[in-house]
Amino acid sequence: MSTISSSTSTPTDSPLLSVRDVTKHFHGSGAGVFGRKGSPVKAVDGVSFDIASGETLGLVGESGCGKSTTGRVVSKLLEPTSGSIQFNGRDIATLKEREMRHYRSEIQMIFQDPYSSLNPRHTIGTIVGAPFHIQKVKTEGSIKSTVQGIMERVGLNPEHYNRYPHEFSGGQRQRIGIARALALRPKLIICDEPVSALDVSVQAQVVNLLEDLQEEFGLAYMFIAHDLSVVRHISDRVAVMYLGKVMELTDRDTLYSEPLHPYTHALMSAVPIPDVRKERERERILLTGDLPSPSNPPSGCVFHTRCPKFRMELSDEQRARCVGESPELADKGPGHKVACHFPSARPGIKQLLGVPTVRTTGAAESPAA
Amino acid sequence: MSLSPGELEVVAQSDSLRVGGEQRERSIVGRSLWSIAWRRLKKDRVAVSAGVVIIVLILVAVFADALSALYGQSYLTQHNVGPGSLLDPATNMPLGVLGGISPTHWLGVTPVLGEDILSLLMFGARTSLIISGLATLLSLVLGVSLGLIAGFYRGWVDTVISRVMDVLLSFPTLLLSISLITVLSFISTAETMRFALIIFVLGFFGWPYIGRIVRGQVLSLREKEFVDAARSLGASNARIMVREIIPNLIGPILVYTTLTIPNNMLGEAGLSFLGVGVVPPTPSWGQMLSDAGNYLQIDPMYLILPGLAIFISVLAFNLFGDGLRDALDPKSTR
Amino acid sequence: MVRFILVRLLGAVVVLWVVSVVTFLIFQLAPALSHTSPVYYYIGKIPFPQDSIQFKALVHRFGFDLPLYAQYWHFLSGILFGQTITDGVSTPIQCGAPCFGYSFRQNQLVGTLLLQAAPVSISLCVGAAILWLIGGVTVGTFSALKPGSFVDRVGMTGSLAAVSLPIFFTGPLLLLVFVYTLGWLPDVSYVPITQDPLQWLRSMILPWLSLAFLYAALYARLTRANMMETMGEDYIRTARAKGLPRRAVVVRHGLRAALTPVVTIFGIDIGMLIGSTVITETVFNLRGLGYLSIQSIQQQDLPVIMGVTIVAAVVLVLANLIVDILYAVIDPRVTV
Amino acid sequence: MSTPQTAPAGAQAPTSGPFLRVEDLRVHFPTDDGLVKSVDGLSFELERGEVLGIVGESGSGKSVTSQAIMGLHKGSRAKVSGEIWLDGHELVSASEDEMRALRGNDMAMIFQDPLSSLHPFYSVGSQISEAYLVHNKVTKKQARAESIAMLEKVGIPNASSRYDDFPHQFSGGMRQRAMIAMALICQPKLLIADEPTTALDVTVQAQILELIKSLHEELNSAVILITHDLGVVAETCDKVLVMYGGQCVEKGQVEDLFDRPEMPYTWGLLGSMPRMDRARQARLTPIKGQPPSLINVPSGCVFHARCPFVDRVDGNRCVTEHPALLLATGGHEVRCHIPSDERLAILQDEILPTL
Amino acid sequence: SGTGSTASAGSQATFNAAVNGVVNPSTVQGGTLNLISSTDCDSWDPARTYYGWCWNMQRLFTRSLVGYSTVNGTKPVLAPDLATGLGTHNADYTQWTYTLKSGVKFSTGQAITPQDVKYGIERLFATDVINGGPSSYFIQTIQHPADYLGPYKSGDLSSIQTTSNTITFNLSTPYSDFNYLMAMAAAAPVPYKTEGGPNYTGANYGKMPVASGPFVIQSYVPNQTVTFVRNKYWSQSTDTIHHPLADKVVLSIDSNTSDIDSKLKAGTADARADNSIGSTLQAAVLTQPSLKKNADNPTTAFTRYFSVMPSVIPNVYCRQAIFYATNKAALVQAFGGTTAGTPAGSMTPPTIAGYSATANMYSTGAASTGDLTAAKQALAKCGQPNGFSTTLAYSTPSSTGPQVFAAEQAALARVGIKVTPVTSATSSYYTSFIGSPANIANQKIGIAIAAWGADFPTGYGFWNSIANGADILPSGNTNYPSLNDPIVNNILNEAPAGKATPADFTALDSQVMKDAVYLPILFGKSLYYRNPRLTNVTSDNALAFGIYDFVNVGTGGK
Ligand SMILES: Nc1ncnc2c1ncn2[C@@H]1O[C@H](COP(=O)(O)OP(=O)(O)OP(=O)(O)O)[C@@H](O)[C@H]1O
Ligand SMILES: Nc1ncnc2c1ncn2[C@@H]1O[C@H](COP(=O)(O)OP(=O)(O)OP(=O)(O)O)[C@@H](O)[C@H]1O
Ligand SMILES: [Mg+2]
Ligand SMILES: [Mg+2]
Repeated sequence: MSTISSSTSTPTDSPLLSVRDVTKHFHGSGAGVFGRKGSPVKAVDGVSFDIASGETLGLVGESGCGKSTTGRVVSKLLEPTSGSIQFNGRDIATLKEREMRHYRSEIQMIFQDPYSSLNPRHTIGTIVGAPFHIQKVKTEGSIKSTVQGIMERVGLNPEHYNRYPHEFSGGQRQRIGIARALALRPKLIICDEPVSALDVSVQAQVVNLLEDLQEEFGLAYMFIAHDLSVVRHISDRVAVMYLGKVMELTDRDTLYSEPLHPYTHALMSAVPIPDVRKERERERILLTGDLPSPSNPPSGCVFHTRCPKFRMELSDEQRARCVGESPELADKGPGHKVACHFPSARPGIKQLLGVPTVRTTGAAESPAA
Repeated sequence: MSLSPGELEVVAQSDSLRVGGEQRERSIVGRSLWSIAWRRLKKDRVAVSAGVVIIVLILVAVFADALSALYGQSYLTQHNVGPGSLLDPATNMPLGVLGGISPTHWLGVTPVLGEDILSLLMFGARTSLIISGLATLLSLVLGVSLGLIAGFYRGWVDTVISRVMDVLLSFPTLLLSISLITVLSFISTAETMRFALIIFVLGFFGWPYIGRIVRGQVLSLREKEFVDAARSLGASNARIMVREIIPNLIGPILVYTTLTIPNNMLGEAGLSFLGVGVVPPTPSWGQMLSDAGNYLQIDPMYLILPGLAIFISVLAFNLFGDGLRDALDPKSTR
Repeated sequence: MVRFILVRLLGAVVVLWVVSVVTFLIFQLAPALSHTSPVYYYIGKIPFPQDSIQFKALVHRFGFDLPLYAQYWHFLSGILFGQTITDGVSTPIQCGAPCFGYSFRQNQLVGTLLLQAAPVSISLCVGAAILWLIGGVTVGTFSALKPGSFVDRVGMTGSLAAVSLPIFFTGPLLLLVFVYTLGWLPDVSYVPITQDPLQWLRSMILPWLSLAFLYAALYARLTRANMMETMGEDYIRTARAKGLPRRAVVVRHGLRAALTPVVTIFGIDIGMLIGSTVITETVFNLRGLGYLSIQSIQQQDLPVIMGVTIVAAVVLVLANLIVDILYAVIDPRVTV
Repeated sequence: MSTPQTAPAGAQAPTSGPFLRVEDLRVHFPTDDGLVKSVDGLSFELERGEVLGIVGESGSGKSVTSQAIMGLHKGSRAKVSGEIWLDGHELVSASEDEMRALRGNDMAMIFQDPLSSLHPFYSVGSQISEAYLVHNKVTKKQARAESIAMLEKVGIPNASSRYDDFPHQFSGGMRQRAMIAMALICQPKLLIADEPTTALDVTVQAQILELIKSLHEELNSAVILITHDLGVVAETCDKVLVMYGGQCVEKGQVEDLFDRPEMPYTWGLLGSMPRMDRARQARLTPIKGQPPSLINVPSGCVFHARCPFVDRVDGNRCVTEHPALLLATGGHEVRCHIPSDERLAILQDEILPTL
Repeated sequence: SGTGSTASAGSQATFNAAVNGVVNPSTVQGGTLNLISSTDCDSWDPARTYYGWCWNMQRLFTRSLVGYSTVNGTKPVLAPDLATGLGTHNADYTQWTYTLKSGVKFSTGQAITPQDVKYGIERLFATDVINGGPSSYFIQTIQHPADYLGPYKSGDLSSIQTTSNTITFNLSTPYSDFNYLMAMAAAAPVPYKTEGGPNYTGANYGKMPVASGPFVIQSYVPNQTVTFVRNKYWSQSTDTIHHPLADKVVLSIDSNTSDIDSKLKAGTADARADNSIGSTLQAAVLTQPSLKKNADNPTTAFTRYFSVMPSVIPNVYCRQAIFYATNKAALVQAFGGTTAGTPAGSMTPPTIAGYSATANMYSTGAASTGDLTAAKQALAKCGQPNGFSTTLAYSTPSSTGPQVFAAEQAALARVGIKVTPVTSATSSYYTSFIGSPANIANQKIGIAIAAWGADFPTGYGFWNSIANGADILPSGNTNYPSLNDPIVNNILNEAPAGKATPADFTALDSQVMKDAVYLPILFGKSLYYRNPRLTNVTSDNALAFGIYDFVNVGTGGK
């Protein structure tokens, strides 16, 4: 029934999106004429990654590490302070106005908050139809029928065309947001924590929908989340961010079976697992202290102040390196990039993750951890 | 007497139905926020009565000529000399009880001139509404547009506009208003000019209040993700302001309007009371009160009637605005 | 903090400067628009043709033969450094900074007129402010604690009614009832507190009441709204969960937070009020700053108008400044 | 009022009956649109030293329950009925004054959003001291010392210098630690934590959960931990109570419930979560439909509209008949019409393989 | 001798008893007279005072060469005061000589010399310092160098010659009414050069003027109180005009008229010094005989009129139409009713030569409500049979202005003349609003409310300022309609030379009326209230609209 034909994106050798060394610094709003200019907030500090057509890149990290900012820079909501972004082989900084408009329609966003991302004063029809109006795109048939087609595709009742967002549940609203992002049939959708605000049961509906749409339209996703489980579920490759930098970037299976960065270890070990026995037996790496301020990041490796390895395992010379020298995001295995001077696998983690399915059908059958 | 910005903040959150509350709201499917507000408003008997009073007031103001013709008295007719005089020839005060209330002059007549008070009050309503309405409109236009621009563009534009608002807010406005009106009446003292001046003064010194509210609202609205959504679709700033932000300001603007009109009514009456407002023959309630002060002890009805007219109209607007705010406020409990 | 105060002070100076320029210009407009010399605004009727030596002598005496900026500077420098007022005959009057000049209509230093008027306005405003703060906050708090209750309904309907009652209606009404009909109070004429405190009280009670009535209503509503919002805050729940007595929850946690904006608005209101009690002072025939201002505006007594306007602006700007500093002191989240 | 703390960990309270017993608790809110039955007939028991996890989706009545225990609905329009026995005191009928004496002292609470739950105008330390001062006759100085000790215990570095900091000067994790310090300063016998970690990052969440666990062991208090994360329950709790639509649909010991969940809703919850510790599922299995209205509570089983197994019950009973909370295998209780053995069969054959 | 008043007959307190007679004649000395007024005087410097009631107050403490021995009734009588007789003049009235009494002293104890009198008048020329007051009469009359700016800047004025006891004025123009100028307070002596001491000279003299009359200002708080006590250097033996009885006179200023009313009623104030009583007391007085007997309603030598501007309404018939259509009865009401005045048929008030009770060129009907037929005829002649539109100016704030406007608007509407209001602040109304012919033309002011009272009660005194085409000023003009009629000018130019007869003023009056620029409304009346305890009360019609002549009022010793 869908009026949307399948995607026409042409696979090329070059990745769909290529982000190189992008930084984004925010300068405090200052206190007027006499305001002291504080040091800038380095929200994103030299981030590079690629996204291929039809691929999902997961972006995880703690709150404030710059995930959203990265997404916004890519979607052109923010201008990068430096670095280059190439889309389909073209540097988007050089795009002309018309090309820019086209770019806008090729990259879309889905937002975290299903409440604030929909204008409460607009009907669903207006919201989902807005892309056509803004981009002045002609549709086969009326905009209304096209919009209703999209609504149906994302599992909304097309009869709800004239309803207002507040009449919908969080999950439904997120579908509306997805429908809007889908309208112009983009090649890449940046999902900024699209399921974080939803209950688990609803979260699963939305995750499934996103997967279905990817398959149907050959979409690429940049999937921002802080829930490692969800990221694992949906992503092909995953980037772990900390304080504006990518710490580790590799394909999903490698990351979740053999993470190399101590920060990734800490993150993974902190995720509670709905399995009583595993929970009680697993090793937990607790980070100490707070996240440093991104306006005044630590020298050298930005993680060293909280790094358990730095604290407990490294020698003084090694530590000096962590403090003095910022590690490159370099290949430490095939397609496994890590920004750490002393990366290593960690048995406890490995044993927790990536091991084949364990059936917990009964206590007795559960293998000893 | 200005509206405190805090009073309006409540309205601002009208859309942020919280996650928990949403579960409950969902059972009421099929109503827009406006229809919910409307339904609540309809249930609010006080607000409805106030609304009725306002409508009556507006009708009276609009049809003052017809009504006073129907009633058979014109405020332009004086009953102060000759056989038809309704005044005590010695004291110039209305004959009869309660300021000369009679079947032909339902609310009596004024001292000295013997003009019909009811008809004066009806035309006074027109004066009051025209001035307060247009002054409010002026504040709205200035306040909304400048507040919107300041909040939306931020940066130096915001700094400039905010400073201007600060400066205006630390002006001794009443003094300057009086001075301005006094001085500018040299240009022309035509009635329309007077009206324009009063409207200008009330409206111009009033816009920073709405400007601040709107700016605050816009500052938070522009951070809402739906604005990002529009922007990521390539919407222009103008489109974002007009299509995305303004519709969300309607609630506070509406409430502000209903609460500013009575303020401006009081403002007009106050200026007229001080003798720098509307001048005769244009009737004004404030002017009547000022005149009545001279006969306070002899003819208190002359004070009480226009006083009540102001009181009832202002109260009606205040009650209605209050009801409207409650109706638009999802957190209000009634 | 010091930096903040300095920056704000600088801002205040700018505001005051703008006010002085605007006022000055407004009254340059008057003669310009009426095609007359500003001299008329200093002394009134002049029965001499404008080309007579009598007229020119006058123009010269008041400096109206100087360019506009020089006249403004004369005015400004008077405020900044003081000036000497002389008719060239009698002992010159030394008018120290801030000197607002001399009223030739009233034959007095503007400063003297202001000083005479200020106590009246201050008596009026401070007295009324105390009444309305106590009344408004009490009513508002009780209303907020039991929303929808009888107290709340009466309080809120009453206050809405009160804000709808202009002083130029309530004032005469109070006079009519308490002075002319019941005779409980003397007909108002201000008596300085230093002269006879009781009489001062009796003379001020009606103005206080009518002013306080209006503002108390606003404050009751403001307090109620803030209090309701505060009482719904999570930290109030925390306070209750700690087992704090209700009084402590309401006063220490609720009111403390709810009153912060009230206090700041209070400061600004008083600041605003002192220069704008025109109507109250007119109704009750108090010769305060408001009365002085309307009187001088009607007489177009330029020096006095400038003086009153600037004093009103100074008070307002200072009030704003104090409020901002106070805010930073009260609310630790505000850093200055 | 408070009984001296003599009972060893895990022992029965000296009084007859459990330490906390909630019996048929109902909390109803009259509103414009009708009566919101936020909690409807909830019962459970808890001993000292135990941690009870309450899970359920948003709006299922978790917070309302915890507030009912704290007596925080007193003075509002909420209609609370049923019984809550805490250490021999009945709380539903207790007066606000009686409750006040218990709050903070015998039972304490930690809230989800620590920033908004702390008063912005008072220093963190003074807010903790305040909690101590209401229940203990000590000088301010002693209270301060006590508070600093408590702050240190919850892992605030430089506690004595941070005592005078204001909440906004603390990071999220530190605020939550401060909240915990405030809750625990009077050594309450019951601690209720309402989503204490939802607003926090995983790494911080891990720290906080660790802290709650260790302190609860130290104080031997009973803990109610409200969360919607089953992982947190598995990690922290001894008992679980699954809430749905204001009712308890399943409760029991944590191992038992995770090993053999029997209620279709619980299945749904587990099935819809992607899990990091298992092989990646191709697809998640969401619970279809929407949470129920608490005003027009569905007839019969509250979950029937979303339950994929309604057809396993004869005669439409799921829609017409409200199931009772019955004892199931392994000692936990389940509210479901599907016969117990059939439930186990479904679990084995259809549910576990998909998890 | 210190006895007898100059009044013809003493009488008991009845309504209007003080208008033509003396109420409660008495010679009992002592007591304090409590006066009250709503405003302070424009200045207490005799040279600068111009309010009528303040001239009346000046009578308390200043004397000039000439004064009024009778002030009540319609015929005030001039009499020598400091001088031994009225001035002697040459044939063409250009030189006037006065001889000073001996033994007259200032309140400082210094003797008053012709030098002091001369100095007082020289000060009037220092218009930049001594502004306000009636100085223009003196400047226009007394010979002086073109650049003479008073004693401070230009020193001695040689046209005034003094000897040890005489003073001679050389005028630049004949001036038969010179005695009246000398009877103004502005002509009072001021101590030569020293004035009131170093702090009270020049512009500041008014803060503590030196007294030559029976009282002296003891203390003065501007806008609050003025306290007068007896001048111990004044002696009754040198004075036939003032017969003071009270020891002390206190004038309190209270801007609240209802407060004034209640104080008068309660007797805490003896009389209002500046104006009619307020409407509250007025209503009580007029309805309660017990109060009414203590009230007076004298005519004030004040004509209220509309200035109908030929510059805006050039056609005389159109102006006449306004004259005919005006409803004077209603206007009288608007001004406050029958106690506020009687309809005026012509401009000249009863106290001035040329007055005729029957003069009424434009018939206004028996009830003074207007002659609409005549008005329509005039309109037809004017070529506007259906009326026209014009404006009416009045000042704000004013309690009567709006009402007068309303009344006139209603009256003119009867013949189709539409009137809209133009207003201005009181302070600029007479100086730059209707006092500026340019502004009148600019703002198209067709009609303006105004009032006029003579500064001294002669035909010339009444007319010259408002009708002489030679004295039209661009600002501060008092000839509002800019009347410039050769016939009128001629009579006014002849008059100072003593050539004008009462008949000439009758002719003048009718000529002005013919020009249809001055539309008389009413001859003003005021309503005053006296405390029954007051003795020797009589109206001062010479200087102050019938306000009581306070200098001679006694309080029965209390
Ligand atoms: N407009 C802005 N101005 C100043 N600083 C900003 C701005 N936007 C973001 N930041 C700062 O940049 C850093 C990264 O922010 P970002 O929103 O990208 O984090 P995030 O990883 O998405 O966090 P979260 O998980 O909380 O959404 C934060 O420290 C944030 O405070
Ligand atoms: N004061 C109230 N008035 C009316 N309804 C209320 C009130 N408080 C809570 N509710 C309703 O009661 C239901 C249960 O709310 P509760 O806060 O206990 O949910 P919760 O399980 O804690 O959800 P969450 O996970 O979102 O915190 C919700 O539907 C909520 O809307
Ligand atoms: Mg983010
Ligand atoms: Mg909750």
